[in-house]
Amino acid sequence: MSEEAKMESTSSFEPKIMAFVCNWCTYAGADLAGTSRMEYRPNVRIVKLPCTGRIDPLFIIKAFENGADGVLVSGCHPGDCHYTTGNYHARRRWIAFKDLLDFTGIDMNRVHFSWVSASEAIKWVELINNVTDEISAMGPFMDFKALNRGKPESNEEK
Amino acid sequence: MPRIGVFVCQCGNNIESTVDTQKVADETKKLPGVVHTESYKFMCSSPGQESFKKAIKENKLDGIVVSACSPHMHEKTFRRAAEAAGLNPFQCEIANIREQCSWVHHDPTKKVGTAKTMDLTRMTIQRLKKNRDLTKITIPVTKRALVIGGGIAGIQAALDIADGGHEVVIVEKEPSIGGNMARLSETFPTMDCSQCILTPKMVEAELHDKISLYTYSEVEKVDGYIGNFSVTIKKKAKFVDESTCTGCGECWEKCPFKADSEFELGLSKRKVIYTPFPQAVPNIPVIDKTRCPKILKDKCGLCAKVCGPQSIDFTQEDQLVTEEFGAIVVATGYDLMPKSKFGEYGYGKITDVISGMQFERLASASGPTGGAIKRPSDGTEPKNIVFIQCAGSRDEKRGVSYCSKICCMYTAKHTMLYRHKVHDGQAYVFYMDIRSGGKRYEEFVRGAIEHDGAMYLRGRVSRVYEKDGKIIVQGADTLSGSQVEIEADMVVLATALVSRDSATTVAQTLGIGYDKDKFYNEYHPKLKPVETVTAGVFLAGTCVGPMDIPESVSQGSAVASKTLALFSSDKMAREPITADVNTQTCNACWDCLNACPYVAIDKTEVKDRKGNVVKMLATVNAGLCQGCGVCVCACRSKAIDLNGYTDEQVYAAIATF
Amino acid sequence: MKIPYYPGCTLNTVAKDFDTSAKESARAVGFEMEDLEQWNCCGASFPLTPDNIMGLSAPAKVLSGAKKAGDTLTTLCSVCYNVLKRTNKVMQDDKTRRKSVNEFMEDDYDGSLKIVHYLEVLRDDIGFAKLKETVTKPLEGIKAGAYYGCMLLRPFDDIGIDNAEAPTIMEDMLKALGATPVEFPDKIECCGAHLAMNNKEVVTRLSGNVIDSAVREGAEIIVTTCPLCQYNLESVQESVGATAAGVPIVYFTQLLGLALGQDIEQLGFDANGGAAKKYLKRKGLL
Amino acid sequence: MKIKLNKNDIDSALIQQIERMSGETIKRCYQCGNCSGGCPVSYAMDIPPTQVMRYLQLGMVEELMEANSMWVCVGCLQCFSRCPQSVSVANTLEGLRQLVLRKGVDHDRIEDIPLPMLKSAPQQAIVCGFRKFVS
Repeated sequence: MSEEAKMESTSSFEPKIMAFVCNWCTYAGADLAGTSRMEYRPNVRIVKLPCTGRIDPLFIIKAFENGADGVLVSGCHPGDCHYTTGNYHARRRWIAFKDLLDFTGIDMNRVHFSWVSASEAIKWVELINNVTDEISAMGPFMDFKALNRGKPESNEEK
Repeated sequence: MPRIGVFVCQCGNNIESTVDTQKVADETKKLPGVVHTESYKFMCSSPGQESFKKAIKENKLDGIVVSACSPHMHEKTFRRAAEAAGLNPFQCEIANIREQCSWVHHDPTKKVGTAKTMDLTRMTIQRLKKNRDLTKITIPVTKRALVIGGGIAGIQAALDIADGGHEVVIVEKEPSIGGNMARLSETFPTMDCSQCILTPKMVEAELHDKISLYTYSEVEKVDGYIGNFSVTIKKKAKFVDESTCTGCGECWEKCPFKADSEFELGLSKRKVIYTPFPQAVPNIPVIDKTRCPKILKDKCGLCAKVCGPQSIDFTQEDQLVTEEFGAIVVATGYDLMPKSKFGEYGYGKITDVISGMQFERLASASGPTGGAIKRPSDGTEPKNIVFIQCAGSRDEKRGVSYCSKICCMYTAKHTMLYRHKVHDGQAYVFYMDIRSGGKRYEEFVRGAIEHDGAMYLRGRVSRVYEKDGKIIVQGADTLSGSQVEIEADMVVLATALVSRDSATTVAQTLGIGYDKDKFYNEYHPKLKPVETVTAGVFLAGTCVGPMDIPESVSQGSAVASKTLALFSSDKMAREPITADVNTQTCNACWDCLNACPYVAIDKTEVKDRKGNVVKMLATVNAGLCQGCGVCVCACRSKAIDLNGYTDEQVYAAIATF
Repeated sequence: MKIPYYPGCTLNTVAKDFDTSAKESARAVGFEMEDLEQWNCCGASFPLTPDNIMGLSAPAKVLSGAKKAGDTLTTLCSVCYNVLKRTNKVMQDDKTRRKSVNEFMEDDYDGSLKIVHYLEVLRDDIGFAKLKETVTKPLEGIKAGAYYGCMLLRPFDDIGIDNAEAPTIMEDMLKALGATPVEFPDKIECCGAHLAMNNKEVVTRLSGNVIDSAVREGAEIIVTTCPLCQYNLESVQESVGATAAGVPIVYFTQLLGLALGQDIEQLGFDANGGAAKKYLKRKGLL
Repeated sequence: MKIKLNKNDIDSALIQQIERMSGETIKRCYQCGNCSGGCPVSYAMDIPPTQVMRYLQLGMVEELMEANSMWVCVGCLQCFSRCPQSVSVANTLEGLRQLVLRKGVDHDRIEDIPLPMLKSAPQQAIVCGFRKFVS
């Protein structure tokens, strides 16, 4: 398939991806991608939290419920947490939560967990592009859409 | 109904080139609760700020979204402006549409950028609707500093803080302050005598009316938080009454029992009642209770008999004191890797294989040989001396992976001192790289080679052994590519500088982090080199990593300036991003307490009118809380929330995704 | 106590004395060395290139055979010990290589065997204190230099029998026998090993250094754990200086057997050009 | 001697093959010289151990193939034992030896070994010698 044709076929579906990132590493890494004028796929919407340790697993489920096709969680590398151990809590919680998520019927390939430091703009760009491609290939996540009724003033622009 | 204003910044062309800001403003205006929107060329400029404030007042806005650059850039700017316009600053939020939108999506039709900007702005608006007014936290500050460690870094910090007008306590575990520097003979690159420059500082610290010395003491426990630490210090029994002792020396003169001197690193003996070295500060002896026959089996007691002021008190016991401090300076210094680590270098078995620090004592005028270089084994003058650098340093396998940084310089110094004292002697130095980055350092090393005749060999020593009364040093000179063998009389190992044995215990007591080599972690290695993640606890000197005297002193002064800044007002303010406990739903499971990295959660008793405890509650100490939010997720009953990042706020943002 | 034992080629032939004296001594202190029923050569060198699967298969074959005889395997020769212990570690830790070797052998060996040197049995299972009690003829006045060589000690992470820079296991044993161990710096240096085949000059120099170093420090007899060390040291006797020439080079088990009261004729001191016998006679032990 | 450096030599397939065979990372060597200092046969080598590693870092395999270093190394592991970077020059030299032997080129001919030696030497010396010198 030619590059153009590829673009064609994937552009038909633009996935919505929600990213929960920590303020100190990944958010700053994403900022650096900006100041370095790198380019990446526009499908991600970032929700900034102080630390990955603040990320409640319910946030992820809520994101799917509200139309996300994929979710990304990213924070400081193990050992580099601004709050010393927050990311370890996140990691541990994630390991336990994975099975639960699987049980609820969410394909685990729709949820990505990564470490991106404040200097890893390139890693951030690659991560977003890869995740976007992967989720695109999987198609829209429909299972929870029915749950989300009576949503307030939402995305009429889309 | 809220009255929200949305300000979309064009950032010149930075945002405008890929985002139709006017369209964003127009569309956003349609959202419920939004009463004012505008697009502006430079929101952060002075006119931008002015119109921003004006719009807030004119439209009676109670919430602001600025869609502009990263909050890391201008969140403070806009919050300050909102506050100036009469708003609670925490009712102003930033949507990051530059770093995370216009700069990373280069679509010239502006379709992509505009759509994403709309999303980001809308999410921020929804989040803002759930914002609460927050007020900055103010905490009182106890203007009194604790310095742990009385080496040169600690002394410098204490003097500078005391000169700034605040009380300082130095806690030192040895009987005298002075630290490792007190052991050194001369110091590079100026070759001034260590004692000559250090002793005046030690005396100054002793005489300073704002400084108290707690020698022979250790920190047991630290409670509290920045500005309000409560520290328990163990004052070990000296068996000498400090208030009456005159330091005349009669007791240690007469004491009949000896032990290896710790200060002299086993090169000479000290008495059982002793001061570690003649210039000790305070000049008050202590009794080594593990060796004193009077204490062990009630025999002797000669010191008490000869003591004029009757200062000896065999009944003294360790004493615990608790004192309040506003800041803590950690300056606990370093240890040296023990010689016994080096099997191939004689295992610490060959008496005349000594460490660099032992060489310092041999070269020191106040040392065991009065400054003459003599072999510990037989007291003869070594005519061939080999210095082995990187003994344990840069040796991932059996030592430490890092460079100890100071050895290149002090070894060059040793060769000079040696040549100055043994004119017909030859010094050899095995080195891997000469690291002499520092003012006049390279010239110093060249001096050792060119003027003082040190033979530098680029290579590592494989083995040191004894043969016919000589020490055979077998190594390589990689520059000529050959094996080298030297018949030496003495070998000096530049043993690696390592963290203190007690480093981890002290770190745990203080709640600060350490690296794989157990050196303490700075808050930021470049921009906050003397701060730690625990607010109010500062670091100075070699407890952070290898450094030389000038650096240690600079750090001592640096922490003093941090401490003085903290002490500059009676109260300190900080961001109110802290956790809060809902007293109604907390079921006291203490999961939060276990999760909190800052020990910021306390168990609080709730009492009825009669004073009976009716239940227990978790409460957050806002002074200690750093706002990470780990406790929020740990809480099973959802009784904790994080101000500024509440569940409500996050869910609101997600809901409009 | 019976311990399966791998003799190896050399101990079955030119170093038979090493083998028999060890077995006799074992009986005296209370264990039995039981020859593996079937065994092959270990390859006499551990393949230093990790991709050399062929080199691993011979020792692995020995190991898998030995596993059928018990959980422990003991050896005497330093080289066998080194090869078997390192191979065993590969079989234990390295899944990929384990798989290839097992496929090649059509076997399923997992590296669960424990490889111990005879000296370890003495030190860890019998104990030198107990050994001392068993001694019937204390080796008083014997100044013995314990020569370790390479294969018994290195690499430390794989072998770990003793400190690789300053081992004492043989000295401790010699003390238990009543002898006076003599420390000498070259006790952990190489003898030249297989270079005996084509580089006499190197062997003469290295083995000469070892003898010289031992004698200089006062050793009157040198004790080894390796037939090749013994051979090399013995073979350069003429080339070393006058004082060092003629110093007997014996296996540690020969002195062990002597101290435990074995018949001198069975200990095979003859094989050493008679030097050992003369020395022991001079010391009043014969 | 003048060395002309180019990326192809430094990064050559041969260097990668030597790394693969020996299991050693050539760049880990930081040229401290400890191996040359402790090697018992360093004196007899055309290129001593530290320089063996340096030659490989520079991609100069040809020079090493012509030198006697690989045939003189006894494999006593003193180099590895004391190497601060855990590099085994012995393994690397074995890799070079294997490069030759695996092509079926013998370093020693069995006929050349003196008969008395074959008769009296311990079997292990002969077995080991064959493995090190004969393809």
